[in-house]
Amino acid sequence: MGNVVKERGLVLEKTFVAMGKQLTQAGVGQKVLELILIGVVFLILVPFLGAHRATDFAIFCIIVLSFDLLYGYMGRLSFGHLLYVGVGAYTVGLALRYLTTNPLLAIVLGVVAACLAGMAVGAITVRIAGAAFALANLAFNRVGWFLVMSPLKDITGGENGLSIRNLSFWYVNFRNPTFRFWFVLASLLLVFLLLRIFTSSSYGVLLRSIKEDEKRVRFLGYNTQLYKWVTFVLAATVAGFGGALTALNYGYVNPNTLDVHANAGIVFACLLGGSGRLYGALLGGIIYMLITNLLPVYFQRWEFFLGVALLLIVFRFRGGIWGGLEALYSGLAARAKSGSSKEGMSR
Amino acid sequence: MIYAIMYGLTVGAVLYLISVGFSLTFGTMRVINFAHTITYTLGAYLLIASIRSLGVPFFWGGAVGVAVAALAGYGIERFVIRRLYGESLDYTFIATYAVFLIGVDIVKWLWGVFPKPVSDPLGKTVDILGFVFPTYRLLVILLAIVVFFGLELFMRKTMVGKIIVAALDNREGVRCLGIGVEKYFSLAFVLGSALAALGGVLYAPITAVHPYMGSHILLLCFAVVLTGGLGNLRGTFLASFALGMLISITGRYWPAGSEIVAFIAMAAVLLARPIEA
Amino acid sequence: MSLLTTSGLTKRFGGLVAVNSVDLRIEENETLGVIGPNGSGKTTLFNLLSGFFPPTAGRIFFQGRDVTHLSPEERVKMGMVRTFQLVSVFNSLKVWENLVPCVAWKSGMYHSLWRFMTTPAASTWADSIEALKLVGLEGQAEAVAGELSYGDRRLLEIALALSLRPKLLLLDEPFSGLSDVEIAKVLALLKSLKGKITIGIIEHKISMIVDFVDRLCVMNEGHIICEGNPSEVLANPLVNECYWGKQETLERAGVSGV
Amino acid sequence: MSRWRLLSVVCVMLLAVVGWGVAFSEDVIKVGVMFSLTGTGAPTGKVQKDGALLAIKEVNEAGGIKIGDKVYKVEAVVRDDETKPDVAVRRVREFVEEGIRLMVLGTFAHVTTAVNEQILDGSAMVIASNSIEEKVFRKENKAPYFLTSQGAVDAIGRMTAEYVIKTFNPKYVIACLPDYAYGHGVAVGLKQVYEKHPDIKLEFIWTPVGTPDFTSYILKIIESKPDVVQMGQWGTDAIEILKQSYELGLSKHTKIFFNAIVASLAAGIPPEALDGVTLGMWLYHDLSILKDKDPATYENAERIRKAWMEEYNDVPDVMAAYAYMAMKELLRGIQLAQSTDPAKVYQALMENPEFMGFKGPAWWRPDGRPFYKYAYFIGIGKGADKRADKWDYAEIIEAFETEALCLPLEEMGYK
Repeated sequence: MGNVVKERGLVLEKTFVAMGKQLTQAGVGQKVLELILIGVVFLILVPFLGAHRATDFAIFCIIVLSFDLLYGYMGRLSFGHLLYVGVGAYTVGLALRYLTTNPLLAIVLGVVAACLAGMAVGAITVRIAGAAFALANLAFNRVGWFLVMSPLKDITGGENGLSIRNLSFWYVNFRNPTFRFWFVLASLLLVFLLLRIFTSSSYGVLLRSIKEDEKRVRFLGYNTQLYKWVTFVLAATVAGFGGALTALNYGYVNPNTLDVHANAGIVFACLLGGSGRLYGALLGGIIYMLITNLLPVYFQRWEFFLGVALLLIVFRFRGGIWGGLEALYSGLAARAKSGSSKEGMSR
Repeated sequence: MIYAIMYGLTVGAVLYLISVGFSLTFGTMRVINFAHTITYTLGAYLLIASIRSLGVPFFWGGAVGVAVAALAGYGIERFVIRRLYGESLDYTFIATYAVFLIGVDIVKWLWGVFPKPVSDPLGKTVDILGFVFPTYRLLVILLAIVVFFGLELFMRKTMVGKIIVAALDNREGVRCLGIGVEKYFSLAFVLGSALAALGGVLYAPITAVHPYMGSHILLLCFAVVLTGGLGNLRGTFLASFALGMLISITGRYWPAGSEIVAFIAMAAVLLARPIEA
Repeated sequence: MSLLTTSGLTKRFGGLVAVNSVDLRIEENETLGVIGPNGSGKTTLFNLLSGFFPPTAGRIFFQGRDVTHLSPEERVKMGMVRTFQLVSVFNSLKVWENLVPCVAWKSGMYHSLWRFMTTPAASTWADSIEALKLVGLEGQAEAVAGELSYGDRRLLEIALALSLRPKLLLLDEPFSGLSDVEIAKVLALLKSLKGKITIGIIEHKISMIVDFVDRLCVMNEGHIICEGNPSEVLANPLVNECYWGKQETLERAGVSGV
Repeated sequence: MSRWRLLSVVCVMLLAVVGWGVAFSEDVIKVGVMFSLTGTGAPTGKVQKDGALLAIKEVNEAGGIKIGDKVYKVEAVVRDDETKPDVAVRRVREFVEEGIRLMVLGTFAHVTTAVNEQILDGSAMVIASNSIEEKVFRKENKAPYFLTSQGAVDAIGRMTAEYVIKTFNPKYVIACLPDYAYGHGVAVGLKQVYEKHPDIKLEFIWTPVGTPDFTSYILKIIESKPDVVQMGQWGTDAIEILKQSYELGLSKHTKIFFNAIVASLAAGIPPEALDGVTLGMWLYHDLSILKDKDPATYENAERIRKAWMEEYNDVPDVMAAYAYMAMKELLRGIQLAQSTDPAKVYQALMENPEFMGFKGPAWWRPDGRPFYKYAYFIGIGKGADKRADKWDYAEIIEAFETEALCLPLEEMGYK
C-alpha cells in the first residue's frame, strides 16, 4: 500500500517536473530571449554584410519561415509558394501607385490580398495529395505569373516591373536603408513569434501529425481538410507579408518575384537549415542567401555546387544544418551524461 | 487551320515522348523525376556532338544520343534514385532537382552556353491534298505513334512490361510478389530516360538547343502528365496530343495565352478529378 | 435500441464483393467479437463502419442516426472510434504529443480555432498523462513514439482511441503482431473496459477473445454466417466448417471448457 | 535547453563564414561589371563580360589611370545578375555599399530598366551596354548618371522601318515581335515611322517569350501574305523562329527582315536558315564595307577586332563590342574627371562628349545616349557554302546613316 502511494508520488513528481519544463519551454520569458537572440544575430550580420544585405536576408527568412510551416510542419511540398510573395509584392506596388501613399496601409493590403489568394487557391489544392499538390500549386503560380506578364501588363508593367516611388510617409521612410533594416527585422521577429506560438500549440502538434499520417488524424476526429486549408492560408499570408516587404525594400516589383523556378531556392533553404524547425528555416534562409550572394562572386559554377549540396543534404543530412547540430548536441550531451554517471560510479 | 492542327500534333508528339518516361517513372517508382529534363537536353547535345566529332549522319547521331543518355539515365537511377527508394516523395523530388542542376552545369561546361545549330536532316516537304508539310515533322509524329504502340505491345507481351503495368496499377502489390521489382523499375527508368533523349534528339532540329532547354519543357511536361493522370500511359498519350493541339490552336487566336492554356487545362482536370496519391 | 445497426451493408471492389449485405447490430455497452478467416471481409466491414470508404449499398445507423455518408471525423465526433490492424500512431512525435490532438479536442479547444492555434501544446500535458495512465505508459511520456516496442505502441493507440471518449470502440485485430506478454497486457486493459463502453473487436484467432466477448459474429466471404454468444457460435457446425476446415476441431482452437 | 547552446554555436559559425567575405583595399580603382552570366541571358552575358574586361586590360596595359600624380590600375569587380532584375538591384546596392559607384552592366532590357530606377538618387553612375526602351531616357525617368553605349530599342524599330520602306517599297508589312518590353519598344519605333506612310498596311503579331513552337505564328504570316515581315525575337526564340520559318518555307512567300541579330545568336542558327535573310544589326565585326569610305572608322574597328582575336580567339559579338565601348568610355570619364565620383565622371563625359567608337565617330547626348555616325548595319545571311569561317554569317551590304537613331532632345524632355 505504501509502495503504491510512493509510486504514485514519484509519478506525480515526475509529472510536475516535466510539466514545469514544458511550460517554461513555451514561456513568455524564453520567447522574448529567443527574439532578442535572433535580433542580435542579424545585428551581428550587419557589419559584415551591410544593412541592405541583412535586410534581404531577413525578408528571405520570412518567406522561408512561411514555407516551412507548410512544408516542414505540415509536410506539404508546394512548388507554387512564390505566387503569394508575388501577390503581396504587386498589391503593395499597385496600391502605392493608385490607391494610397501610406506604405503601412499598402502592406496591410498586400497581406490581405495574399491571404485571399491563398484562400482561393488553397480551397482547390489542399484536396490534392502528394506530388500532384506540388505541381497543381505550380500551375497556379504559373497562371499568376502569366497574368502579371500579359493580360495585366498595362498596370503591372509586364516584364519591366513596377517602380514604387511613394516610399515615405509620416515617420515611415522606406528610402532610408537603416529604417528598412529595422522595420524588416521587427517584421521578422513578429513573424517568428507568431509562428513560434502557432507551432508550439496543439495546432502545431496536429500539423506534425498530419505530416506523418493524415488519414489517421481524420480518425481522431479532425477535419484535416480544414486544417490544411488554414495552414495553407496562413503560409500564404505570411509569404504575402514577405512579398510586401520585398516590394518596399527594393522600391520595385517585377515578375521575378513569382517566377516558379525561384521556388526551388525556398525549398532548398528550408531543407538546408532543417525543415520542420523554425530555427532551421532561419538558419537555412541566412545560409542560402550567403551561398547565393557570395558564391557566384568567387565561383562561377554555383549551380553545380548547389546541386551537390542538395544531394548531400538528401543523402547525408536529412535534418539539415539545424537537425545536424541538434543531433551533435544531443550526442555530446549523452556522452557527457554517461561520462558523468561513470564518474559517479567510480567515486 | 489544318496546319495548326498539324503542328499541334508535332508539339504533342514531342511532349508525349518526353512525358511518357516521366509518367512511367512516377507510376512505378513514385518518383517525380526532375532529372528527366537533363536526359532530354543530353540527347540533343550528344546528337550534335556525335554529328560534329564523329561525322556520322543525323540518325546515327540520334541513336548515339539516345544510347548515351539512356546510360546516363541508368547512372542516375543507380546512384540517386535507388538510394532513395521507398522514401518520401519530397526527397526524390529534390535529389533529382539537384541532378538537374548538376547536369545543366556539366552541359555548360562541356559545350558552353551558346545555343547550338542543328539542321533539319530531311529538309524535304510532302504535299498532301494541297497542303505542304515538312517531312521531318511527319516523321516525328509517326515516331511518337510508333513509340506509343511499341510501348503498348511491350507492356502487354513481355514479362518486364507486365510487371511494370502491374506496378503502375498497384505498386505495393507487386512488391509483395517477392520478385526483384527494383530491377524492373530501373529498366522502366532507363526506358523513360531513353524516350526523353529521343524527344530531345527529334526536337533539336525544330527548336533551339541550349543548356536550359529542358527546364522550359519541364513545366509543360508536368501539365501533360497531370492532365493525363500520373502513371497512366494512355492518358499521357492523349493528354500530350490534346495539350499540343490546345497550345497550337490557342497560339493562333490568342498568342499570349498559348502556353498558359496547358496549365489552365491541368488545373481544371485536377479540380474535376483530384489525385489522392 | 441498439447503439449501431447496419442494413444490407455491401461493398464491392470491382468484381469482388468484400462485404455482402450485412445486417449487424451492436448493443449499448456490449462487447462484440467479429471473427472469420482471412479475406472474409472483417476489416472491410470495420472500414465501412468507421467511414474509411463509402459502402456500395446499404445503410449504417448510429444511435438511431443515419451515418452512412458521414465523414470519418464526424463519426469520431459522434463517438465511433477505431484502431488499425497495423499499429497506427505518430512515430515521429513524442508519446504525450500523440495524445495532444485528442485531448485538445476534449478540453473544448476544438471549438475555437484561435484558442486551438495559440494555446501551448504543453497545456494539455496533464490530460495527456491522464490518458496515458489508463494504459500504463505515463512513464514513457517523453519518449519518441517510434522508439516504443510494438506492444507499447498498440497500447498508445488504444490510449489515443480512449482519450476520444468513444461510445463505440472498434478494434481491428488488436493482438496481431504482439508477444504473449504484450497480449496479456492489452487483454487486461480491454477487460477493464468491458461493460463501460461498447467495444467491437475483430480477431482472427477465436481463442484470444472467446472468453471475453459477450457475443460473436462469424464472417465468411462477406456474409455474417452466424452470430450469438460464444459457446453457441463455436458449437455451430457451419462455423467449424468454414473456419477451420472439416478436419479441424475446437481443441485445435485451444478453446477449453466450452 | 539545447536551443541555447545551439544558437550560440550557430552565431560563431556564421561569423566565421561571413568574415571570409570581407574585402580589402589597394591602389586600384574598382569598377563594377555585371552581366547575366547564368540564366537565359548567359550566352550574351559571357561575351559582354569579356568585352568589358578587354577594355580594362587595354587601359591597364597603357599605364592605367593617372589621377593627379598617382597612377591607378583598374580592377573589375564582376557580378552575375542571373538575368533577374531583383538580383541586379541587389548587386547594384552591394556595389554602392562596397564603395563601387561606377559600373558597366546590362544584358536584358528589363534588368537595366530596374537598375535605372535604383540609381535615381544619384548613388551610382551606370553605363549600360544594352538597349532599353526609349522612355527610360526621358528626362523625368532617367537617373542622373545613367548612360548606355548602345541606345534605345525604339530606335531599332525606326531604323529598320526606314530601311525596309526605302529598300523594299512594301504595301503590306507584318511585324512579328516578342510580347515583352523589348518587342514593345521596337513596336513603338516601327509605328513612329509607318505612321508617316499611311499607304503601307502594318500589322503586329505578338509571340510569347519562350514558346516551344512558333509554327502557328509563322503560318499566320504565310496565310496573310505580306510583302515583308519584320521579325524581332531575341535569345533562343530568335533561333527557333528563324529555323522554323526556314522549315515552313516562309521566304518563298515573303521577304524576311530580321531586326537585330548578334553573333552569339547567329551561331545557334543552322546556316541554311539564315541564307538570304536580310539582317539588321547594331554592328558587325567585319566593317570592310567602310574601308574606302571611312578609313578611320575601319581602322579603329579592325584594331579592336584584332585585339579581340588575340585575347579570346573569337570575333567581337555586337553586345560584347558595346560592353567594350561602355567600359572604355567609363574609364575615359574617370581620367577626364580625375575622380571616381559619379557626378564628376558623368559631368566630364558630357563636357567632352566626342569619342571614337567601334562603329565610328560618336558623341554623348544629354539624355545619356551616344549618337553614332553609322546607326545600323544591314547584312544578308550567308548559307554554309558561302562562309569563309565560322563567324562569317552575313555579308554587309550597307552601313546605314540615319537621324532616326535618337529622337530629338526636345521630344525627350530636354531643354
